[in-house]
Amino acid sequence: MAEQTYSKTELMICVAARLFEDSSTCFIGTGIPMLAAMLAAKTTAPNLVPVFEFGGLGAILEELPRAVGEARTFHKGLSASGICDTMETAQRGFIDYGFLGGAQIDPYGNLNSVVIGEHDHPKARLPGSGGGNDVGSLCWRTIAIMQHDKRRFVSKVDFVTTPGYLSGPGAREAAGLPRNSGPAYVVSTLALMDYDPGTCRMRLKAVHPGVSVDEVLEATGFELVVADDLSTNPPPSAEELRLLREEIDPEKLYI
Amino acid sequence: MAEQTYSKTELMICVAARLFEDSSTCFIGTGIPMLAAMLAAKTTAPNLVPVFEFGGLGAILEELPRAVGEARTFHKGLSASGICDTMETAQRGFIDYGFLGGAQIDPYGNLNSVVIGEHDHPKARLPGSGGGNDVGSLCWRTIAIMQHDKRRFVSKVDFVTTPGYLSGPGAREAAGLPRNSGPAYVVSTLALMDYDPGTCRMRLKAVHPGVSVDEVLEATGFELVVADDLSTNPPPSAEELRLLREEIDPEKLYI
Amino acid sequence: MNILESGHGELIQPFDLDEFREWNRTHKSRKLTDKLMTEAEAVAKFVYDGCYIGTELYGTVRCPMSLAREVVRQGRKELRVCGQGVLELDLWLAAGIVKKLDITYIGLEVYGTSSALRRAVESGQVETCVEWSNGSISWRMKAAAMGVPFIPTRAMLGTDMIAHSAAKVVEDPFTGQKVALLPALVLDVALIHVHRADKYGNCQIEGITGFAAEMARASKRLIVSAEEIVPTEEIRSSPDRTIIPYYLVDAVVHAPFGSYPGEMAYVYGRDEEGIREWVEMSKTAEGAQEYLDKYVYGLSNHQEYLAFIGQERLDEMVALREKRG
Amino acid sequence: MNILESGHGELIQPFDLDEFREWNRTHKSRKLTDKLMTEAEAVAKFVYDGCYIGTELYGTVRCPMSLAREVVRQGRKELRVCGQGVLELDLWLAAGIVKKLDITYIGLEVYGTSSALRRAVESGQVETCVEWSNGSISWRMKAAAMGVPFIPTRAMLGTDMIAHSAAKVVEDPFTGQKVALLPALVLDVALIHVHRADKYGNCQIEGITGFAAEMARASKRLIVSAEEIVPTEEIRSSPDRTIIPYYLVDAVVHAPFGSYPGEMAYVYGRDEEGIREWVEMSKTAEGAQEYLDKYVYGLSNHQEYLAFIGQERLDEMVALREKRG
Repeated sequence: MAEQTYSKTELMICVAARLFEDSSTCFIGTGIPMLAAMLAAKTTAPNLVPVFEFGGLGAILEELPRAVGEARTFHKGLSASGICDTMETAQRGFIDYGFLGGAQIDPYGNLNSVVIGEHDHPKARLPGSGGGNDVGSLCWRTIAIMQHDKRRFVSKVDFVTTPGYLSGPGAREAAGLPRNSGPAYVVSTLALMDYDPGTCRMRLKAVHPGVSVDEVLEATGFELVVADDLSTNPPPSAEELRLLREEIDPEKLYI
Repeated sequence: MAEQTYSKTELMICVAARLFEDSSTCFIGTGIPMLAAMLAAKTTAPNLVPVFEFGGLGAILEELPRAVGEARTFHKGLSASGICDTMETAQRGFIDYGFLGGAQIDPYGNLNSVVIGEHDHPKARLPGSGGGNDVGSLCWRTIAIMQHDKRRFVSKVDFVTTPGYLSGPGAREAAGLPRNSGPAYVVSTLALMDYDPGTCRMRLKAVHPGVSVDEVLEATGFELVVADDLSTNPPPSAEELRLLREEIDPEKLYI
Repeated sequence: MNILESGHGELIQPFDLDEFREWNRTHKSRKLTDKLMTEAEAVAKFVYDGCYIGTELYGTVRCPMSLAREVVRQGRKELRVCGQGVLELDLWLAAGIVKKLDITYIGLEVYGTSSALRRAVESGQVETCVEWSNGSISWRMKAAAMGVPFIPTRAMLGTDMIAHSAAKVVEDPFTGQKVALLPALVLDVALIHVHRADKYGNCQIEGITGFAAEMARASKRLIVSAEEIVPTEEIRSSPDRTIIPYYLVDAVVHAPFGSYPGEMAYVYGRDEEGIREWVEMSKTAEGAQEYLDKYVYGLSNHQEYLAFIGQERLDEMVALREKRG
Repeated sequence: MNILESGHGELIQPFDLDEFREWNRTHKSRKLTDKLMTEAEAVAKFVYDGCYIGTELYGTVRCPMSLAREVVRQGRKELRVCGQGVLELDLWLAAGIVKKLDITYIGLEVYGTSSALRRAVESGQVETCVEWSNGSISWRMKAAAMGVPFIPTRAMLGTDMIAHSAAKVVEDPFTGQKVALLPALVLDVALIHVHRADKYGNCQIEGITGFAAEMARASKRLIVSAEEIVPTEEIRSSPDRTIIPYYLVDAVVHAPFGSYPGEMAYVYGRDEEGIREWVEMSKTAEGAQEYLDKYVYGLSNHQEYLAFIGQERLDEMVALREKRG
């Protein structure tokens, strides 16, 4: 089989898609998580239950949703309710995974999407938490999707918008956040990271094809532990690419 | 016009029906309040908005409901939701009147529907608050419907289930109950009572036809103030009786 | 936020939010699996002696009577029970299977007070009655449904209700306003009757929803009985009608006339005669026992019960129903 | 119940439950009265300078765009605004009419961050940003909708969100669990777009309900715009579809394509090209002004706006709609 070319975005989508656990409930946000969820549903997670924050649950993702509340988020869905019901479902422990983004992430997986600089006199005003804080607080596990560079992977975020492990082991529980919840993975443009269960610090788990460990460490603004069983993420398969290009995003909105 | 005979129940229903304010929202409980509401809607309060605690609002009362949650409580209604929405609507100040009952009432309009005797070793276990406490706490004004005798009109109820004016002026507000809310009337088998605005004590406002003031005072287990403008309740009109007997309760379930 | 008063009523069913979350993570599958079973199977599997159980809406309106009878039939005992009831909790009280009550209202509505309740409480057979209003018990479920430990309310205040409940009165830290805090209520088992469900447990209800949404979300185990089992496509064509999504549901029981002798909005009216029979017979312990023998112990399941009632009488109830529009 | 932490964010809209009750008693008629009026009449009557205002759902989904444009057109200013937004709050920010924000998310979703927000906040034109999550702001409205002063949540905890909000962290007096308390939010004015309403204001929504139920119940004035005005008989034939009952509503505006260029489930899809036009033009203050001149100031009402867009393009959006079933 001839080697195929693919974009960084396509690779990120594939790496993220493979993290979906079948028969799990997942909060899906706009953009890459939507593409990843659709790809997962068509490959390894046919019983995935997508959840969208404004009320859609169990939709059949035939067409790519473009916004978190639009009609495709409850297309042939099992339930179409409202944001309170959805967030409370998460608060009761019914949502297994949530996807998150942000402008900055720190070693404990805390995310910033509020401001760069001082809150009251910001260098840059960012969009705000949106559902991010809720998802990071209330889902069992979260997966962050990030551009990988030193301005984004920082030792301390300017504003903790969405809780990761906060200051480390036990900190979430001490703050009142749900027991045994917290970040699971980071999918970046360079690699896949998880968290060291002992220290709750981010750990390099698998580099993308053609990316060296040094490149990743170099692009990270804090000391990144490297997992003993470090591996390389398999490139997108021909079938994954076909699904992405022909069925999931034929209009090339994202890829 | 020849004088008509009527039952005590028919008279109570008519006296209660005349208290309905047009274009007001009213919590309606099972029994006499339902008959009174239907009579009011057909006479002096055509724009009455009946509210039933388990979710029916704005029903057209064509047939007498027999229970607070049954289909007639939302027959051609404007809204059919649930008990939380209804009680919260009251909590927000949207329900003007509520009808109440109980085994005992005291001079401040506090009602008991939990126990006779000690709570943990009762002489008689009564049904419990039901929606009574909520209605008495959250509606603007309440109207109690009572059998009139000394065992029921008592100086101190065995158990305060539903708040009237509690211990007197200012007591509701001090307890945290909504400002300017409280009991308005008592319709009994003998008379119509209201409350003295200065003392919040029950006051004899109008006796039923053929009932003397002494009879009422004799049947009341506490000192009942007599209003300066004491009057006599008009007997049921021929039209009221016709409506009750032919249109409202033709099966004679209650009358 | 000062605590001004604490009810001394027993918190019959203590709660732990993280434990509830763990339960929902490990015991409630997100997979669409066929949960169809009979009343007997569902009760055998999920209702156990001593469990904390509740029913919705109440005993003459959209009430899970076929399930309530099966609980009696299988001899479950020492139940801890919440809520209001007309026929269903009255049956349980008469059968002597209730140990503790978070009570709001148990009575026969227009037909008066409940003799079964009086006998059970006054004899001490029911050990504890903790007092709540209809609103309060619903809000307690709503708190659990929201995944929070309590909900404030302005009801209950100033009365003896607070003292004989497990509520607390506090000062609102934002305004200083006094409010009552109602502790979240997580049921071990809930029984809810609906108009239609698919085999996975996605449920729709016509008309008022009572407290079905809240109770379904506040329970560790949920047995749903439905007038009608529909294909999932019907659910998917109107997802905005789903009151109870499948992942909350543990068992789906097909129970036509499941609320009889109570009513089901738009499907059948209630049987006054059938209700009056209980009202009369339950006045004495002996009469109640006779009723139970006749309608519960003497019939082995809901199908036999319906056959015993007879199609003609059921048809009459259908004729009595409220019609849409 | 100890207060462990208090946010120092401004409580932009302080609340008083008894005052809200009095308002609902005296300003909200229980009578069925005809409330039909135009966008211009509704905004002139109920939206005032400095008022605390919010919109639902958000700016590309079931959003009251015709009302949002009219607020700009009438030159309302110094608005205090809550919530998330894509097009509608972005327009307001670009028009310079927002003074304070209870912000959750303002951005362009897939099209990136909001330049209008950046300019308005970084220049100091928006004086205050108080931070909330989408869940938190909805729960704040839910608290008001319930008529209680606060609602607990397990979100917000442990982050900088608490400090920059007006929430408080307390110990739950029942279990000792730490929770955040969110203060009730009562809006002066809410704008909600629905699928259909009768002239009295009884409203139905198809598909997800976002936070329409909560916001409608948490507002002193409520302007509803509807794709379709239906006879009350239609409401009365399905009372279980009423999301917003009439007594909450102050004005009913008939606004077909009221959410355009956003979408309306089952009615029309969204106009990517129309949205991209704003995305591009709003990158600079001048471009944003040009957009406002073209689509808001230059057109005198929603009818002119629709004529300007053209029936052909609107028909395309109808063709794009999600279909039921």
